[in-house]
Amino acid sequence: MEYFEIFIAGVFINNILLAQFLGNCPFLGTSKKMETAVGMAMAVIFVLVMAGMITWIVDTYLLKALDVEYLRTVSFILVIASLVQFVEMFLKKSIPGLYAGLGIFLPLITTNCAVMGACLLNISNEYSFLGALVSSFSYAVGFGLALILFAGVRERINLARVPKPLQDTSIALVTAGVIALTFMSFKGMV
Amino acid sequence: MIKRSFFTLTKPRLSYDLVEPDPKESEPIPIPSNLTLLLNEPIDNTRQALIKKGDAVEKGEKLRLYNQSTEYTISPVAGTISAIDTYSDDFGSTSTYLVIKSNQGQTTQTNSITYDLKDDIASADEYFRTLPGAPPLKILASDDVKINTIVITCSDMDLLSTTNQYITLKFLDEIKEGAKVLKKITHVPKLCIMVPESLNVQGKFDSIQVFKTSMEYPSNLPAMILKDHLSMILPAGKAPEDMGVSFISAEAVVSLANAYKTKSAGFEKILTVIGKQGTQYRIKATIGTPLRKIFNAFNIHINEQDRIVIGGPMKGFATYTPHHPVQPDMDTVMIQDRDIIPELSDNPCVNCGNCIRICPANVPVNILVRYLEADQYEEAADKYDLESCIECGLCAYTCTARIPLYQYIRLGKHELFKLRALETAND
Amino acid sequence: MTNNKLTVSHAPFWHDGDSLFQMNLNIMIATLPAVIFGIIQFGAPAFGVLALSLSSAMVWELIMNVISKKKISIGDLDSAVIGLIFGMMLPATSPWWLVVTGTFVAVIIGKMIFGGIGANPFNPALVGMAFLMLSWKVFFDFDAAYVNYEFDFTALAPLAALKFQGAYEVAGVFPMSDLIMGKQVGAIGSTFGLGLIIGGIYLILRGYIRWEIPVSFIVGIIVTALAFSMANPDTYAGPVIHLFSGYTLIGAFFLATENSSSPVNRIPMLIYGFSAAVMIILMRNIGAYADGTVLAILLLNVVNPLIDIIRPKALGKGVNNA
Amino acid sequence: MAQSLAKEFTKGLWAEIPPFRLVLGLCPVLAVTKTVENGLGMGIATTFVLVFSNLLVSLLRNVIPSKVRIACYIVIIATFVTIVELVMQAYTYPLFLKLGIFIPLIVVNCIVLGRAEAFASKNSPVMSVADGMGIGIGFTLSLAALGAVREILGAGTITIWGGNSVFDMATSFPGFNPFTFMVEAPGAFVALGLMLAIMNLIGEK
Amino acid sequence: MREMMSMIIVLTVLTAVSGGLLASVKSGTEDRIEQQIFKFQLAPAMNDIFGKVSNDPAKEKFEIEHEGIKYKFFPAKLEDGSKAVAFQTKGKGGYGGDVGLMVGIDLDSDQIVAARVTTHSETPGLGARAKDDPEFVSQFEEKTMDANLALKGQGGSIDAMSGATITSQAVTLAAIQAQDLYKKLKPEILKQIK
Ligand SMILES: Cc1cc2nc3c(=O)[nH]c(=O)nc-3n(C[C@H](O)[C@H](O)[C@H](O)COP(=O)(O)O)c2cc1C
Ligand SMILES: Cc1cc2nc3c(=O)[nH]c(=O)nc-3n(C[C@H](O)[C@H](O)[C@H](O)COP(=O)(O)O)c2cc1C
Ligand SMILES: Cc1cc2nc3c(=O)[nH]c(=O)nc-3n(C[C@H](O)[C@H](O)[C@H](O)COP(=O)(O)O)c2cc1C
Ligand SMILES: Cc1cc2nc3c(=O)[nH]c(=O)nc-3n(C[C@H](O)[C@H](O)[C@H](O)CO)c2cc1C
Ligand code: SF4
Ligand code: SF4
Ligand code: SF4
Ligand code: SF4
Ligand code: FES
Repeated sequence: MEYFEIFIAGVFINNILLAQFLGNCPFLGTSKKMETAVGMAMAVIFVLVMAGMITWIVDTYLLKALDVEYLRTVSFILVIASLVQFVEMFLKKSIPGLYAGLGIFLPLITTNCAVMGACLLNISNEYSFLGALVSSFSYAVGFGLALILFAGVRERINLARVPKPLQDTSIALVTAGVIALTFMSFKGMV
Repeated sequence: MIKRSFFTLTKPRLSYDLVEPDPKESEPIPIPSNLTLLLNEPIDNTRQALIKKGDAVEKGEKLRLYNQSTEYTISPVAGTISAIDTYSDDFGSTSTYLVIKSNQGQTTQTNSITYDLKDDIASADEYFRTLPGAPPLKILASDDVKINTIVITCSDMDLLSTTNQYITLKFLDEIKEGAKVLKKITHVPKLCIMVPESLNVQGKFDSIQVFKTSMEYPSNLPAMILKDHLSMILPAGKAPEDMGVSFISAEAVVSLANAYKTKSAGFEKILTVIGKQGTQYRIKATIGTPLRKIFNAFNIHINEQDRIVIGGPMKGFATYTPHHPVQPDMDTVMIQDRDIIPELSDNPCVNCGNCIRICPANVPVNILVRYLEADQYEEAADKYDLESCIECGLCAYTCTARIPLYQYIRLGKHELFKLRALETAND
Repeated sequence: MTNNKLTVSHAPFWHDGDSLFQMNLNIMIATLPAVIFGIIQFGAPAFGVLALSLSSAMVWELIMNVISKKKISIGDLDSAVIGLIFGMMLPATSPWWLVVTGTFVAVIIGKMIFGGIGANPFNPALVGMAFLMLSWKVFFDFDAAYVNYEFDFTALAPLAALKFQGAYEVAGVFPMSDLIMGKQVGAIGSTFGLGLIIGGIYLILRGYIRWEIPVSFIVGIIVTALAFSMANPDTYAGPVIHLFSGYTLIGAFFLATENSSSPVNRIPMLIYGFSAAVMIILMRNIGAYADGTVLAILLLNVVNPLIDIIRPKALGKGVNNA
Repeated sequence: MAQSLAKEFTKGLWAEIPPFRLVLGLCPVLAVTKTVENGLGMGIATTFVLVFSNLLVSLLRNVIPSKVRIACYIVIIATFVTIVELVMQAYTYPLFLKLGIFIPLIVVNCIVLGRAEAFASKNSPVMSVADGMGIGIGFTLSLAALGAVREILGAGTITIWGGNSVFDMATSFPGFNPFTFMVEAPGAFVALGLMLAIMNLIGEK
Repeated sequence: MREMMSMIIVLTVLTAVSGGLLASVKSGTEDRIEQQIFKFQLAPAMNDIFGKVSNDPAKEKFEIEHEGIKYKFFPAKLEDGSKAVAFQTKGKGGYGGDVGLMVGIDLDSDQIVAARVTTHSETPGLGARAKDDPEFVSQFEEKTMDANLALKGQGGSIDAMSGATITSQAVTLAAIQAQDLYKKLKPEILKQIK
């Protein structure tokens, strides 16, 4: 039940994009078309869960054990960057089909606040390993959900007669604002 | 214009008109001094034309522009060619029109040229493509498509039009005769005839399967006939001919029967003319007669901003001139007073969903129209079923935003066709 | 008759005569029972709020038309409907600046910047509402709004009372007949349940709203509220109070049905209406809000493009028996 | 030289001002601009990291092998980010609390890495510092401007430093009711979107 | 191979330098950070709860682990000589997330001395009143460990703040958790205080 709550909270209530403001660049950058949004969502779920686990282990058994928690930022970003590199290489060699789908999104993830942010949040929330795993997954799913919903709305907006100065990023931001507003629906539920 | 009824819980229903039970004879229009014929081939100034202004022509003479031309027309009168010029139709493609000045006085007496006919489809295609009713001989004769079913349509495709129903009531024997001719020259294994269910047809068709079609629009459109009566789903983007089915109008069958009997072509086209008040006239006019002559005969006044619609209210097209000639496939002409012309708009779709509820082909018109407006034709076809549309026009009829949806769709298909042609050319 | 200028337009040459003006006029007619009742119940201030709301919405659209040098589009009455429905959701005591700011947000941010009529991915009136409720929550406290009024019924906003005191305490305080007949405190156009239902049925019969959305919406409210109250009747109220108070009915007939932000296919419409209702009850029972209709419908507006993908296969798609 | 130096500096202030022209680094922009103070704080912290990482990357540009350059940049950036983090914790703790997780997240801010990769790795240290300063100040100004719009509409105040407002609508316009939406999360998106539209409108002319 | 070597060397040197630099900055700021955390996060609440104390709670703080979570306890000697302890719990389900509550409990009478909201992300003017306006949390004062600290709507004894039921609920949850924790850990707390 506790993990279920963590999951629901991570997807809806503390949605990493719409409530915590993490990962906005890929949110705006990959939501113009549904296909890219789905690809990015998948890539983030994949990397974020792995990053969440590895950084938790690094933090608990390395940083905390050695009492060098001030190296967290440095070590986490290195973990994420090398993880992404590694995943990219691995996929390219072993699962080229998946690589073709996710490949272009992987490099974007290194500099995606959502991944780094979720890893840091896991630590500051003092989750257990399982808790960190569930919460990483839920943040990733929440990211994917928000991205896909946004892409659905955006595909329609792209076909509408939006006034020139508002086209593209500007109207996308306003739309994202209203979507963030609607996610306030879930407030207080868990 | 049919108004929305007050209660509109269910989708609106539009019914085909039924011809009066014992229709009176059609009104003949005298042959005018000048007749205009259309040729579906553009003028090419680099080539030596076979015909030119001033040439004399015989009644029934086959006229072609060039030696290699596959398109031809048949002169309905003896006379001289007084003009050959370019004619632009919808979507900007060009063809040619000829004006033939008939030899005054002797027109009616002259007999048509008789042809040296064989009992095969090639021979029929040689002379009879432009018979009244425009039989699809070109397709039937083509080696590329294999037709195994021919459907004779005793009903008109569009609302208000009753030309073919009239012909069915008046010339049933000729239809039977023509069906035999068809069978003889085409050897198709299956011949069907579709008759509106409310039309009181006496007599039996032996060895011909009869479909009774619903009176509800658009059940007479080819895709609907295939679906309802032949259990075939027309794949998106395909024509009935691709599935081995060809449609031929009752009038064309009658013309074929007569043509085979006399070994010469006929030129008398029967039309339903709908006046401004909705009055129906049934007339018989020589192919090539300018519509103006018909209007004059019935005292129909065409004022500025009125509309002349060739074909019915749903699928027809408006012509820009009352000089437009009667053509072999022209079953209906409708004149609309400028006051009842419904206003169209450039509003965007408001997603009211009327089109979705009424579309017989389940096309997501509301989304499709957005892609068409944005000129994304490939996307429109791949994801939003542009090619599934059977062109009934119902969506535009009910559109709350009054978007000319049907026109968007036709244009979209045209553009898509061009795009695809370009792509295959590049490959 | 030679050089006639004929009208050359495209098929079809008939139209059923419907138009945006007709549609919007009918929506306004359908709101009349609830609106007139609201004016009678809450007096001149209610009329003032509605009039200001309707007119300011149209003025905002006009201003935007002029600034962007586009055709004047207020003639289709779309902004009038937005203004009217927006006004119906306000308490009669709303200050003028609240109304005008709200219609600005609704018309300009909710609709015009997306490209005007039909382009809005969210219900504009609800966008306006949500912005206001988030900013000036105090003005939407119906208990405080009507302190100077004398009513012949319990002057407590039913849903707020439910949230604050629990179902056990409010049991019997709000009889169903009172709620339906508008004997409750609430927004100008949202209290008279019967009037809203009559207006809604009128729109359904006239074909201006698709029955699937209100029906599934109401079913969703009843089913979910019932499930909660059966699980714990002391904490969670039954369906009656949920259905006939707050913005539920105006939501079912006038808000969730807004065309451009709702689905058009049958199954999606059913999912849409039902889910919006489930969200509303969740928000009321376990979420942070006393009502929740506004945000719940906006949330479903966001999901709309995704669920509206479910549609019957088009004729001849995916067949290759050629 | 001086001219191009000035150019590198000023381009960040208008022509390439992030996040309006360069739609990057949006997360801190959206998350911390509830007040002018937060915006300024975040901007200054980012500028510090930008300038020093640009400097170091530029100094080491001939030493770093190209294959591991991204890893090296990340180490350099992360080091400066951690320094900022520690210093802020020690000296401006309340501000640090408000900016929260977004201080460590400077490390993944695209602008910082983007500048290291696109500019500092190819230019002299002086130029790189100018570039870092320009972009950093531009970013700070944007954050402060967005913060100002949101704070004045949403809270009716302007807070520059230390949590005390230097301007309060409530005293100047007693009837003023703040439009709280603007300081709420969704307001950030809408405010940035509309400001972007206004920038586009000005840019068009 | 040379390239490989240079890559490894550069990276190692860089990380080593970075680590060293950070270690020195860290040790330079460590004490100050500790002070700041106490000063800004806990001291105001502690002051409000206990008033003047005759010891230094920050210095004497100790940790007890319970069900995997470490709680920090701050012992206090009050003006009147009685001993008390303050600690922080979190209430789930506020409007903007968890709400932190610091509760001071008198070790002799087992009554709540006072409670204050520490961390939250509630709406200013609504939920945030739980922190800014002590009226709501003052309801906890002098409550015993057996008192029902739930909201009245849920059968307890606490009035919710108007317009912020959900925040009120989160705060009461934190208080109930504090009761629980205290009851379970009292022996250990006494042991640590001596
Ligand atoms: C599409 C089309 C448009 C025509 N428009 C005209 C026209 O505007 N005026 C005209 O005199 N002839 C026009 N013609 C040619 C007429 O049909 C024909 O030459 C003309 O009416 C001569 O006939 P009349 O002398 O008996 O009137 C057109 C032909 C076609 C095919
Ligand atoms: C579109 C168009 C097409 C025309 N085509 C012809 C034509 O084919 N033959 C012709 O004699 N005159 C043609 N004209 C010129 C008119 O026919 C000329 O005004 C006509 O001779 C007037 O006499 P009408 O009223 O016979 O009946 C055309 C004019 C227009 C605008
Ligand atoms: C913008 C906004 C902010 C809110 N902030 C809070 C909050 O901080 N704490 C809270 O308990 N409820 C908050 N709510 C929810 C409502 O104030 C309240 O819970 C709900 O309307 C029930 O009202 P009641 O508690 O008076 O019965 C907020 C609602 C809105 C629209
Ligand atoms: C039943 C119905 C309800 C409507 N409700 C709203 C509404 O709540 N808010 C709004 O902005 N427009 C509303 N409209 C206006 C209408 O949707 C608008 O004219 C077009 O759909 C363009 O969005 C409504 C329309 C209909 C048919
Ligand atoms: S890294 Fe990707 S997501 Fe981040 S700013 Fe650059 S392009 Fe955008
Ligand atoms: S014309 Fe319209 S209604 Fe008819 S099939 Fe095509 S899309 Fe459907
Ligand atoms: S009928 Fe017209 S306005 Fe309505 S959904 Fe279809 S295209 Fe859109
Ligand atoms: S890390 Fe950079 S690119 Fe990625 S989201 Fe943050 S600011 Fe944008
Ligand atoms: S700043 Fe871009 S994803 Fe966070």
